[in-house]
Amino acid sequence: MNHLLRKATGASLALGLPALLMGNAAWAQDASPAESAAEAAAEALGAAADVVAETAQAVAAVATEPSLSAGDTAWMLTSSVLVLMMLVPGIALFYAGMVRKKNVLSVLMQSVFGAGILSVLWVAVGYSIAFSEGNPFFGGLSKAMLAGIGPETLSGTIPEYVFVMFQMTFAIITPVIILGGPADRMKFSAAMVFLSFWLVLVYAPIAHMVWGPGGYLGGDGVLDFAGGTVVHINSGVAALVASIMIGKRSGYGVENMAPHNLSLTMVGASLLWVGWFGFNAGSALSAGASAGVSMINTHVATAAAIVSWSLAEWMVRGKPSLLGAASGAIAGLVVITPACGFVTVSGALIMGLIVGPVCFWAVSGLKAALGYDDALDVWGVHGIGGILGAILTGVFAVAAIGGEGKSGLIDGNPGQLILQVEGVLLTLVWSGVISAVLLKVIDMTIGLRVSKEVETDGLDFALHGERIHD
Amino acid sequence: MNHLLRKATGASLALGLPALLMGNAAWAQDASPAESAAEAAAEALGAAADVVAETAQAVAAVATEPSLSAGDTAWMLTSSVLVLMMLVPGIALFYAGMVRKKNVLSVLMQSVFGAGILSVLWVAVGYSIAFSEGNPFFGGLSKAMLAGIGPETLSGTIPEYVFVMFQMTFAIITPVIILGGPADRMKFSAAMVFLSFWLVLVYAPIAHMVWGPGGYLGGDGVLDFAGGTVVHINSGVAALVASIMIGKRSGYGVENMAPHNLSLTMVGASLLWVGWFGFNAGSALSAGASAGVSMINTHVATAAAIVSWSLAEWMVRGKPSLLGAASGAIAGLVVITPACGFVTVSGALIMGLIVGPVCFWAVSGLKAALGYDDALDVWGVHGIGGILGAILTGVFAVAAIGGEGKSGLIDGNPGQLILQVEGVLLTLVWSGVISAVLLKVIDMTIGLRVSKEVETDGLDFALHGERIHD
Amino acid sequence: MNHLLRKATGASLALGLPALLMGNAAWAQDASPAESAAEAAAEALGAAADVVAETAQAVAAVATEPSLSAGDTAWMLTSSVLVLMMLVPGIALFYAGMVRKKNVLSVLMQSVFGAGILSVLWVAVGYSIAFSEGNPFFGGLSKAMLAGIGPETLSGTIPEYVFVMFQMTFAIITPVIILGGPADRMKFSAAMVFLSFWLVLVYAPIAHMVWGPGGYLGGDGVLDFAGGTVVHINSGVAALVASIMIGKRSGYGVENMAPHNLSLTMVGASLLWVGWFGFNAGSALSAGASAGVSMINTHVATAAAIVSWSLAEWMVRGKPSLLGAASGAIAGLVVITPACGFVTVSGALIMGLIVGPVCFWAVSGLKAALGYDDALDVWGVHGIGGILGAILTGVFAVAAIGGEGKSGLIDGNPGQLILQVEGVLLTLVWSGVISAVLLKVIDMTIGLRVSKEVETDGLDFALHGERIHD
Amino acid sequence: MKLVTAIIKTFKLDEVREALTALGIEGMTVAECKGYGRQKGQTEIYRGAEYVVNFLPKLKIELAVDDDRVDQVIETISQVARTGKIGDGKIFVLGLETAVRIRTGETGSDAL
Amino acid sequence: MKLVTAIIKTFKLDEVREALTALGIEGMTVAECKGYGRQKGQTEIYRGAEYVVNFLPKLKIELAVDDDRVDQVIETISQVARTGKIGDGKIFVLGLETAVRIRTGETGSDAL
Amino acid sequence: MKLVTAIIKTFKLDEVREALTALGIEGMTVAECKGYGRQKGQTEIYRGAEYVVNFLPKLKIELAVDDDRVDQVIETISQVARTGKIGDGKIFVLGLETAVRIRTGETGSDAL
Ligand SMILES: Nc1ncnc2c1ncn2[C@@H]1O[C@H](COP(=O)(O)OP(=O)(O)O)[C@@H](O)[C@H]1O
Ligand SMILES: Nc1ncnc2c1ncn2[C@@H]1O[C@H](COP(=O)(O)OP(=O)(O)O)[C@@H](O)[C@H]1O
Ligand SMILES: Nc1ncnc2c1ncn2[C@@H]1O[C@H](COP(=O)(O)OP(=O)(O)O)[C@@H](O)[C@H]1O
Repeated sequence: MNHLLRKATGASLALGLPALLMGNAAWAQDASPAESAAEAAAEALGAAADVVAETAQAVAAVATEPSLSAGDTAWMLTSSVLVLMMLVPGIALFYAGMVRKKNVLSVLMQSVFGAGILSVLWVAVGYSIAFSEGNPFFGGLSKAMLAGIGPETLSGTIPEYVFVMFQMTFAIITPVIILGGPADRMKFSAAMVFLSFWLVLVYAPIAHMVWGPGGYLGGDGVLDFAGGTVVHINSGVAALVASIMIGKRSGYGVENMAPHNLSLTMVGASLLWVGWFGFNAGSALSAGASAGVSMINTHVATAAAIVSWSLAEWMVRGKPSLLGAASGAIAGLVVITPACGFVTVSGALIMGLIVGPVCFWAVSGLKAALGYDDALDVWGVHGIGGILGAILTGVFAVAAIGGEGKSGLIDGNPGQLILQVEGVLLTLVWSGVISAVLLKVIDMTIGLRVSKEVETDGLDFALHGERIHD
Repeated sequence: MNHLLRKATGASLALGLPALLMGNAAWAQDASPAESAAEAAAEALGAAADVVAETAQAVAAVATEPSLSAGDTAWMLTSSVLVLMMLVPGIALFYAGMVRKKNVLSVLMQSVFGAGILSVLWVAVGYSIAFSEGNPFFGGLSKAMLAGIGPETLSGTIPEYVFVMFQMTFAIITPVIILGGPADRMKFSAAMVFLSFWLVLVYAPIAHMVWGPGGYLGGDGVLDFAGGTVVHINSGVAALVASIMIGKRSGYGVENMAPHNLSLTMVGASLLWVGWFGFNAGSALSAGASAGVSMINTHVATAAAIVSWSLAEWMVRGKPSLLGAASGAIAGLVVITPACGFVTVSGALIMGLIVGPVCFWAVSGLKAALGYDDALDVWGVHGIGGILGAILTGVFAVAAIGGEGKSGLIDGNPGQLILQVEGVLLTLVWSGVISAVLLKVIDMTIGLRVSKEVETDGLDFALHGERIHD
Repeated sequence: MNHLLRKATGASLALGLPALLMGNAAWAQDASPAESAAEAAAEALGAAADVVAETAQAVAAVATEPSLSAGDTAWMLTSSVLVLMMLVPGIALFYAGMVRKKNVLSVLMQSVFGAGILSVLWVAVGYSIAFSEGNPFFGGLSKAMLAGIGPETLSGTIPEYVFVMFQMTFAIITPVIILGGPADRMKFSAAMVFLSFWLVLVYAPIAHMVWGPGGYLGGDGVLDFAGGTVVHINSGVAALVASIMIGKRSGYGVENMAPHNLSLTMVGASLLWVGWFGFNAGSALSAGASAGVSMINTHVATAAAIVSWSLAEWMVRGKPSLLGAASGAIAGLVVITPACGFVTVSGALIMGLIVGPVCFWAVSGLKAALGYDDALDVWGVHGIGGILGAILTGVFAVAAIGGEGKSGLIDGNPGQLILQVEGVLLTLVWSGVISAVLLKVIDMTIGLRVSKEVETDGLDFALHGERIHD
Repeated sequence: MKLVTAIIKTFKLDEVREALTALGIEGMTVAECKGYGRQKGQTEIYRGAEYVVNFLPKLKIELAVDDDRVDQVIETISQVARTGKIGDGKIFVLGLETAVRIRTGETGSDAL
Repeated sequence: MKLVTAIIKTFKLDEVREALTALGIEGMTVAECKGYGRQKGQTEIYRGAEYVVNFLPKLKIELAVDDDRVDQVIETISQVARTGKIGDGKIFVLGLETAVRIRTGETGSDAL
Repeated sequence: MKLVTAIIKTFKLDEVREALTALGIEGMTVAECKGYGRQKGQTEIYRGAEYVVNFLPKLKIELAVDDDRVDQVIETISQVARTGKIGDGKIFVLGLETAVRIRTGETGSDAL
């Protein structure tokens, strides 16, 4: 904004200059001194008035056409870095610690290669589908290969390239989250093909619906500050579908499939927590009040969920576990994601306290009852936690935090709840159906699942030719 | 600051506009052309002068009543993230690598659950006790549950929520540091109860005394830029007390208690180092000159301490060890913490060179002589390093760096040394005594120490039901 | 951009000023009603003129001497932190995962102690040699021990201390990269002595030539946005020379030297990737358009190189490996380093696609053909990738991105290619020759290589008295 | 008494343990080991370099059993651990002179 | 000569080694192993799932000793390694036909 | 048949394996172990504390061989594994009553 203002000032001065000089010139001729002086003054002042009017316009323009803010840009650059860290090495380690040792490298490889291929696709078409004009469900291809964007193109107060980058980090972590469901038994090639199509056919459209120009859900008024719907429900349901369609791990329920090294999982969860501030507070797209409230809400909900999950486990199972605490942290982060810029700190605290026991039940009671093998509990944590978050956003949002019109049940707007449910359902159906179709097609062509022998030997050597030699 | 200035400019233009138009209108009536023109001009100019005066006032006001700075906020958001990373996974890994393998997960759990429960307590009462008005030793409860703070509330040039968040990260890492002392033998429940009370009764009051409004030590002029007293001496002495009161690890001095995996310790130390820039340069609370000097001082002292500890060990023991270098890094970070915004780069270099050998002696000579079992040397590094830092701050502080009145011995103010010693002593006594009382009460109620059997089997399985399967 | 605008504003005010003053002088003559009105007006104008004059001076001062930007500073503080994270623990882990388990701690120690000693040397003399005035090859010693720099000293829009710190992180990681070549067999003492002299005699001069005031290569117009030449070619060729001079690892080609734990390598590569945004986007030295384009280019090239390396390996070897994908990431980061602020996103994508197969060939075909034992492929990735990057920068640079005069072949400036080759050759010769001389002298004095027994037993215990007990 | 030592494929452990428990065998000791035999090693490739891993992961089970159960035990293990593919492993039987239960000091068959 | 093999609880190693050294036993070889016996396994719980770990960590000590020291060695180990709680472990004695010291080529008792 | 057990220095494994393969020995089983003997332990120092590591890493090779090859095998191992420095290790020979190849059920010499 600064430089527009300065431009305006500069212009007014520049315009004022000839007027003043003209005034001088008039005096120099002398005729009727007072008159001509007055005339000159009048002229000068008239010119000055014009200048002022112009400046006023320029200032008004500043309000509607924002300029680059170095502070906001600094924070968004940082946020992009933080969200990338959630994927490599964050979620990669979170997952790697929970699988058996023979599959560790394969899990890590999914994150690294996934980050590569999905980034390329995002730049090629994903960003355009999500964030260019189109219909309420899909954007167009006008920004394919980032057409029309240059270093000086702004998106709000930050370079659009930074916005593209920030959104890219969301777009590449979301598909990879899914792979926790069919972990330990999915072909690497099948997984990468699936993620690629899923990015284009599921992630980008849902992002468009929620955040894109003219998006269906955003237009309806569904609230999703940082991606509870777009990221967590979306990936959660896809993971559930994938887990069911690919079938259980061989030996499931019989063999010991204890997490091989929860230190890795703890490090991964920590980096997810740390990086999630980029995710949530970064979604404010600026370094101001909204980022501040998003950050503290994110932290408080996470802390509360650690405590509530651990206490629930302590009571039910007799011991509080590190995996429980780490899972609680993720559940808290998931639940607050759609809400962080809309709720009070107390609201965030309550949401965190609720999500802990709910997700603990989802990964133990619910999962056991239904019998699917969602290996790393993506549905139980991201799916259930995401749905809870979407709905509780409709409860706890208050206009005093999120601004005009961002009110939930407790702020006298029960209708928001219905909107939130609409968002949840549309996402469940869209992601669930398309994921199922994609998986079916892949299964019929290259096949989804590794052979039993490969599963027994471990994916690290069989698929990637490498082993951990420890 | 920028936008206030803009507001002022905008206002002056808005005010100037009618005056100028009025001038024009006067002309339109005609009467005595020259006169009225001149009068009008005079009026217009008078109005313009008023505007200029007002603007000047507004600009002056900007100086005294700060507004939100996106740049400062960006840095403080980042700093908060960095300090959180020091706890999860920073210090968790630093400690985990030094214990025996059977206790690794329990150490990690202390950090994760500790971060959860302490964050909740900080929001509930801790922040208020530390940073609201009260007496010189305790703040009040007026900000309990962050009452009265909203998204737009500022603290300096950043949202107060960001300040709360930044301070929260300090408040949750400090208690967890203590657990390195009684590591490998303390009950998880006892540890969490202890930390909770310690936060409220020790950390928050000491923070209030040093940094809070009307705080006793800060008011006296004790210098502690980023928490040498509040964080390191405070936790160091509590760890010493806890180590002594809980007793030595069974088999201490007989069994092999070699660190099980110093890779983890190195990663932890690295993340502490990286995150400490948020801690120290973040304590400038803005992204300007003070943050810059704090950052370079922090880095230089750390580098110097790595070199000096390693060389001391090389000379005394014949080999420079990774654990030595990592410990040197932490010692350097500790010693410069109170001083980083007050000393020159040369001062920081000297402080780093001094602290290496001193802490090396503390963890080997002193500890062996006195015979306590401070398992991970919290007293030797944070306690002794912190005391040294507090005192050397009183030596090396110069007004040219820290500003008016921040002078130490070499800047002609020997009295500062006495103040620094006062801060050290008050902290040692306050933290030492209250920690001892708390531990005694916990020991008499739920018990401090696990059974010998649990200690032998390892805390991971016994307390948390988990194991590393590697 | 900002400061240019300010300059314009200042200029217009400066020009307007005499006109106003002259006008006033004219009015001051002559008496009559109009006269007194005019007088009043004159006074008012005089007062206004004073204000304007003062403002003009202030603004003029701003134009020539840029002021601190909190946003830019926030980003540069963050960038410094990110680059430090590339060294500890980034590259330390990247390398540690590739060596045999008995040498892990020694690799980590090289990074930690190296960071310490090199930081001290950078502050002492390195920064001055690189960034103070001198001849085209060496700066002077006028800034030794950072003489003349204070908290308020600026470098562009950031405190010079922040610039020193940012550059320090480059200066300490570059030498440590070299040690991947002679890994597993170099004496710790020899390595540290070598790095110390190399910093002063190779790194600092090359940095001066490329980025320093009056530097030879920079003056010629060689393009190196973030250090492709200074960091990667420079360290790559030194590693090649060191690998050859120290000789092969004993048992090379016979014993199993498989990487012991690629999880560490993956974490290291991830942190390198994450931190590299500080490296590349930080090299814009501000939080604006240039940082934005550098960041997205860095990411896209990396993603593309992951894909292209992995696909090449998949085709040639039958399996895509995690080590391949991680190596591809590093190759992509290396190749885009000199180019990131000069090329389009499509250019970055193409550069990434090219570098993957090229470096894959370098570490397999080329290395096998020539038979040197560059243990961790520093030459193959940093050397070859760096050279490729330097040359492709000369191909893909376009003025629309990097600004006036930053054009390569595709932007109609084939001459840039020759300049780029000049930069490559000078660096190869300078670094190669001085490294060889240094290594020879060290070999003749303290010796370069550990004994066969130490090599067999492992460096961890033999050199540092420590072991991993897992 | 005999000491029966069986080298088996790692994923067969649980099945073998269960089959032996079904026989009434109440104790055994297992250790990780690496085997070299007719089963070919595997080649890992890291960047350019190939490393042939000659030794493959196996498990070694040791059971002290009374003489009269040896045949039954051998039979059981060799059936359950068999996949029919190369590398299934071996069973070795050694004479066991004494066995002592540390907890009680019992010796001989009582100690098993 | 006999080869005495003892399966013991892991934390008893140092005590056993010291007691044997006191007897004049100058060498032994130790390996990690996992035991299955009357001592019940432990249940770990991860999120919803329970995993029973049937095999518990033990250490196996192997000592080659002259015939006349066997009883003494058995006696010592079984006393020192005894906690009286289930899972203390076993001692097995096997006949040892030859022993060779690789460094010198000495055989028999001289090799120990 | 005999069961030849050799405790060797870790870095000698590949040489020993090659030498045995040259003899026509087609199979063996290796396990990591730690040895205590005349070779002194090593002292590690962490901050102030010294820890003497009494047990040094070794490898244990087990080979089932026909009686007539035992001497040759002992000879080969003891030559190849010898460095002449203390700690080179031992070879123990035990009587082997039966050997079974799990894959086929073959017994005796055929099983090796
Ligand atoms: N002579 C031997 N002595 C000891 N162990 C052996 C011997 N021969 C084979 N083994 C073990 O048995 C395993 C399987 O042997 P291998 O020859 O590969 O297959 P198979 O038993 O199916 O013929 C080997 O990996 C090794 O652990
Ligand atoms: N028949 C056996 N053969 C080999 N090892 C055995 C046998 N029975 C027990 N063990 C080993 O001895 C250990 C202790 O045995 P267990 O039955 O649990 O207790 P206890 O020896 O006190 O009766 C087991 O963990 C296992 O390693
Ligand atoms: N009596 C023994 N029983 C079993 N293993 C032994 C015995 N004595 C030595 N060893 C093994 O042999 C290794 C080498 O023995 P040591 O006495 O150190 O050297 P050397 O064999 O050269 O005399 C030891 O580390 C240990 O593993």
